[in-house]
Amino acid sequence: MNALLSSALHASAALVLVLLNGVVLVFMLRRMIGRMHLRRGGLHAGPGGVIQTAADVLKLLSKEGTRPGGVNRWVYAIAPMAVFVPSLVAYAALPFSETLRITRLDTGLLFTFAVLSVVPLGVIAGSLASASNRALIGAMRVVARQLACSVPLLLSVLPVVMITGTLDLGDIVNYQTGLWSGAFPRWFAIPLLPSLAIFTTAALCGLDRTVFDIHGIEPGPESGLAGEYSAMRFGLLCISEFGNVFVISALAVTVFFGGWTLPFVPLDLQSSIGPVVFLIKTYTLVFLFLWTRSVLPRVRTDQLMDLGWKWLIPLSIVWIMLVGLVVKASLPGTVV
Amino acid sequence: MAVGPSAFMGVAAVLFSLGLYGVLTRKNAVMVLMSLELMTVAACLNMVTVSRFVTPAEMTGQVFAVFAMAVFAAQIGIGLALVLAVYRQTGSIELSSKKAT
Amino acid sequence: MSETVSGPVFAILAFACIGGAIGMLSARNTIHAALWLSEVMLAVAGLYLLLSAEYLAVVQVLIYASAMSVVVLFIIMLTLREREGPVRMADFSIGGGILAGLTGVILYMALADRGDRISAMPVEPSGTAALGELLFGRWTLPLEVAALILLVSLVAAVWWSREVDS
Amino acid sequence: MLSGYWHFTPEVLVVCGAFAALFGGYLPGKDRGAAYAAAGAAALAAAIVAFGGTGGPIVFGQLEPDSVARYARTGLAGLTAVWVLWVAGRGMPGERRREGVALALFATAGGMLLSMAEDLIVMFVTLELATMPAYVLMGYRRKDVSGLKRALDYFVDSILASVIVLYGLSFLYGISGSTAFSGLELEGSGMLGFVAVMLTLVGLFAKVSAAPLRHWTLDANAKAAPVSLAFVSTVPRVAGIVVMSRLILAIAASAPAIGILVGVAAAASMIAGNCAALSQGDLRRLLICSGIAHLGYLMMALAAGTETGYGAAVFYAVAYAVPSMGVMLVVAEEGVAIGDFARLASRRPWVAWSMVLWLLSLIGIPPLAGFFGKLYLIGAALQAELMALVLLAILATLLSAAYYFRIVREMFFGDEDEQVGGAIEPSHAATVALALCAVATVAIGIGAPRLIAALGVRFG
Repeated sequence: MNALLSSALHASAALVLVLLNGVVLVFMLRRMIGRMHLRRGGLHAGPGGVIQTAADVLKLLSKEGTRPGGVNRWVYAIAPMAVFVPSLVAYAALPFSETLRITRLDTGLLFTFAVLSVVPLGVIAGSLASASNRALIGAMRVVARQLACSVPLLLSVLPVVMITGTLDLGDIVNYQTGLWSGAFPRWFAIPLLPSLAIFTTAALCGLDRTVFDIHGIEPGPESGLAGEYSAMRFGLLCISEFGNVFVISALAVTVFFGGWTLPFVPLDLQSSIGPVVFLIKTYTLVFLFLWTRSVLPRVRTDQLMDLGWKWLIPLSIVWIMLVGLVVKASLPGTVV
Repeated sequence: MAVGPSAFMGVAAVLFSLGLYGVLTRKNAVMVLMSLELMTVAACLNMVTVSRFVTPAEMTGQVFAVFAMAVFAAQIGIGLALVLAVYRQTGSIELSSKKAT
Repeated sequence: MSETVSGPVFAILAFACIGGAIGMLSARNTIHAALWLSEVMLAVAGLYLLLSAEYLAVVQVLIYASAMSVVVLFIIMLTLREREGPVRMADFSIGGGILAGLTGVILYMALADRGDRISAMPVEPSGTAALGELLFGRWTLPLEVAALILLVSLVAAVWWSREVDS
Repeated sequence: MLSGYWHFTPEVLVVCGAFAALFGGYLPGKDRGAAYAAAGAAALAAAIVAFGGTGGPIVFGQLEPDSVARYARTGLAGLTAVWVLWVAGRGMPGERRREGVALALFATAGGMLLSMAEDLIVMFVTLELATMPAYVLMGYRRKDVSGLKRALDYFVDSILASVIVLYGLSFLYGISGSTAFSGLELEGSGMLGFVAVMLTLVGLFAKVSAAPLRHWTLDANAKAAPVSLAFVSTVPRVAGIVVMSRLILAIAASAPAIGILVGVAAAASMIAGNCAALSQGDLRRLLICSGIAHLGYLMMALAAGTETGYGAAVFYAVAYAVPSMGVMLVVAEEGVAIGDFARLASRRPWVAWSMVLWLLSLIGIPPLAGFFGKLYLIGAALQAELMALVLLAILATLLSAAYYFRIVREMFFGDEDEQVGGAIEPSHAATVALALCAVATVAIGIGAPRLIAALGVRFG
């Protein structure tokens, strides 16, 4: 019974984290992008607009859920859940610290990608159900972009797997503790910089969906699925978006930036501040992602597809080959 | 309640038969491809079951299933491209070998 | 994973598999059928977990439940004439039904005949890393051939889906 | 760990040829150059196999490059070289050559590996590699609506066959606990063993288009371009037949009852193929039907379940494919209706005489390849005392002479007014390809006794 209780606790903690995280990220996004665009973000509710997002959530919750005429009822209702649940489950394997994680999986890295890859299914199903050509076209673009980016995303972490010989996220982090020649943290970000570059580019392509911009009220085909949704179903879609940004950032931190560990800090201290370090690192990356998308112009869908299929995939394959050669040459016959 | 290999293989057999039914009776090419996927999955499930109960250490069945998945994913991909090519030319995705009702 | 399969969990997953497959075949709308199919795929991934095939479960989700389903939905989307693409039966559905039913009965008889000759769950097999070693060690040859197959399918898909210049 | 890498040299060469063809846009001569490069690679591969040695099991016993495999691989690579050479001369109808040639070479590489397979996993994967490009070749013309639709049908049927094979293999593996051919053990497996064998064989029969499931191929292939058909109905099929023979031999050791199953399929193939071929006016259909009949003769030897039968079947697979390729290529040049062949003898005497040669070989007239092939098949069946099948085969052969002679009559005494179509422009590459087919038909016939001894066939 104890195990059941603890897993239930873990799951509910994850749920709370996802929801809270969404709220925090929306706030962050509004203020930050507002600052960058030389305007002020939401500022009506609370001092300096602190509880603006909370108010939005309350509004979404209390709003009557409407359903456009002619939709495919069941699919329309299920699709937001099909988008939301995977982004919730994706937290399952993330190691917040040595001990703090929902579950330990042998295949944690692959698991996270697998779960996230279900999201486009929900998007496309919802748009097909929505009885709106605009939603259909928008979702098609979104999904096409995501497909183009998810392949290089997956390929870009393979060098790490080749070096560590494991898919367990915790073991990958453990591999990165300590220092190289006493000065550099043993993070994969340093030797595997090309991997990180591919990962970041692909993540930006995959995540920089304009469902983000919903708050700027930008309808049209680019809004994709969300165009025909309202109230809490819409809210779920948004939260899932933010959840995915967080998950991808957390994955990057885990794989490339040493997860919960911190160099130059004694080990016993590390275990206690692990989760905090992890969250700080992750939010820094989230900040970088949001920053990039607020200052750089948006690329066209076809350019993005070209980037994904014609550049990132071949590049990551070449890089994998190089790393493979080096790994094989440095320690023949064994996994490093 | 003990669940032996027969239970898993039974599920696989049911899935296989249902998939076969779908392949034989549907006119819509996409439906036929989906039914084929169902049959593939049944075969893979069978293999993994055998692998777990008969050769747990060698994991031969799992290896087999990995290859089967890769091969059939590629096949279904080709099939969908072909369906699309046919659709472009004819505006229909129905299989010609099955006469209309 | 424990040495015995949990009965209720198996029952739920088996129900989900078979129910999903029936749902897929009885759906009157291709979109529904595709969603049912991905539900079946997820349930089968669950069965793989019960069989201690963690890697396969994840791959099943990655390839079949999401990637293939997305592609199938894409094709449905591109070939939709009306919004609800109806599923149509071919006229010899009775013959097909008999054939499929016969297959099912024969399989059932075969399995029942086999009985529980192998029913004890052996100790837990080695994990994902061992599978990787096998794939890249003993089974390298089929792996390379599978890579060629993927290449062939890529060439084929591009060949057919490219616009034909007139 | 992996001893004998060099055994893979021909396959690697073929794959390299495929890549060269794929990137043919950068080669001198572009499309045509790509085809020549590919043909060269295939021919070189055939030569290497033919003059290379044989060996014991390699790659953890998953492959065995024995003398049977050497014969089959030489045949496969040679047939592909001929086909690609012809394509280099005449081109693919309506489309460029590169992709088609590359896919054909990939299929050949798969087939060559397949004919060495000694393991279920390797067999399944290479079988797919050998047959997958066939769908593309069947629907190669992207503007040809009915061709594409047929390709879709063919694709669905072929995948269905693959899935059934896969399911059967999973049971075979489950029963014997091993995927090696040598480890297949069906003793006392009861009903499950029967189901496993049934599923596997039904799927394999469908893949090589044997009798009970023949209508698939017939309907789907009959509208394809003859060039594609020339490849699809020979190379992947020969590879499939070789591995099917291997598998049947492996299973027969512990389940002798399989002979009855194969025998019934053989009889059905002979009867159905020949009867259907009698009334066909379209040469593609005629050749497909007669192909089914030839498969029937071949399976007659397999029904014996002996080493001798196995060797004879493999010998016949190539001995049948060579003339069949020649005939199909001439069909691709002249036209698919039987009337298109009217007075071929006066227009292109050499081609007409080659046709006669091939058709005689298909009927089984000494001293050509087909005669010895049939002789060994009948010998193997007689050894196992399958009198009924032998009688049926002889009757069927007599019947087959009727429809083959119809073509000969048309070529020499056909109605001149019926003849349409302009003169066919000369192409050295295509001429060489046809000449090679003709020479090979005679050479296999003359070398038959030595070849068959190398294949391990023993009479008496």
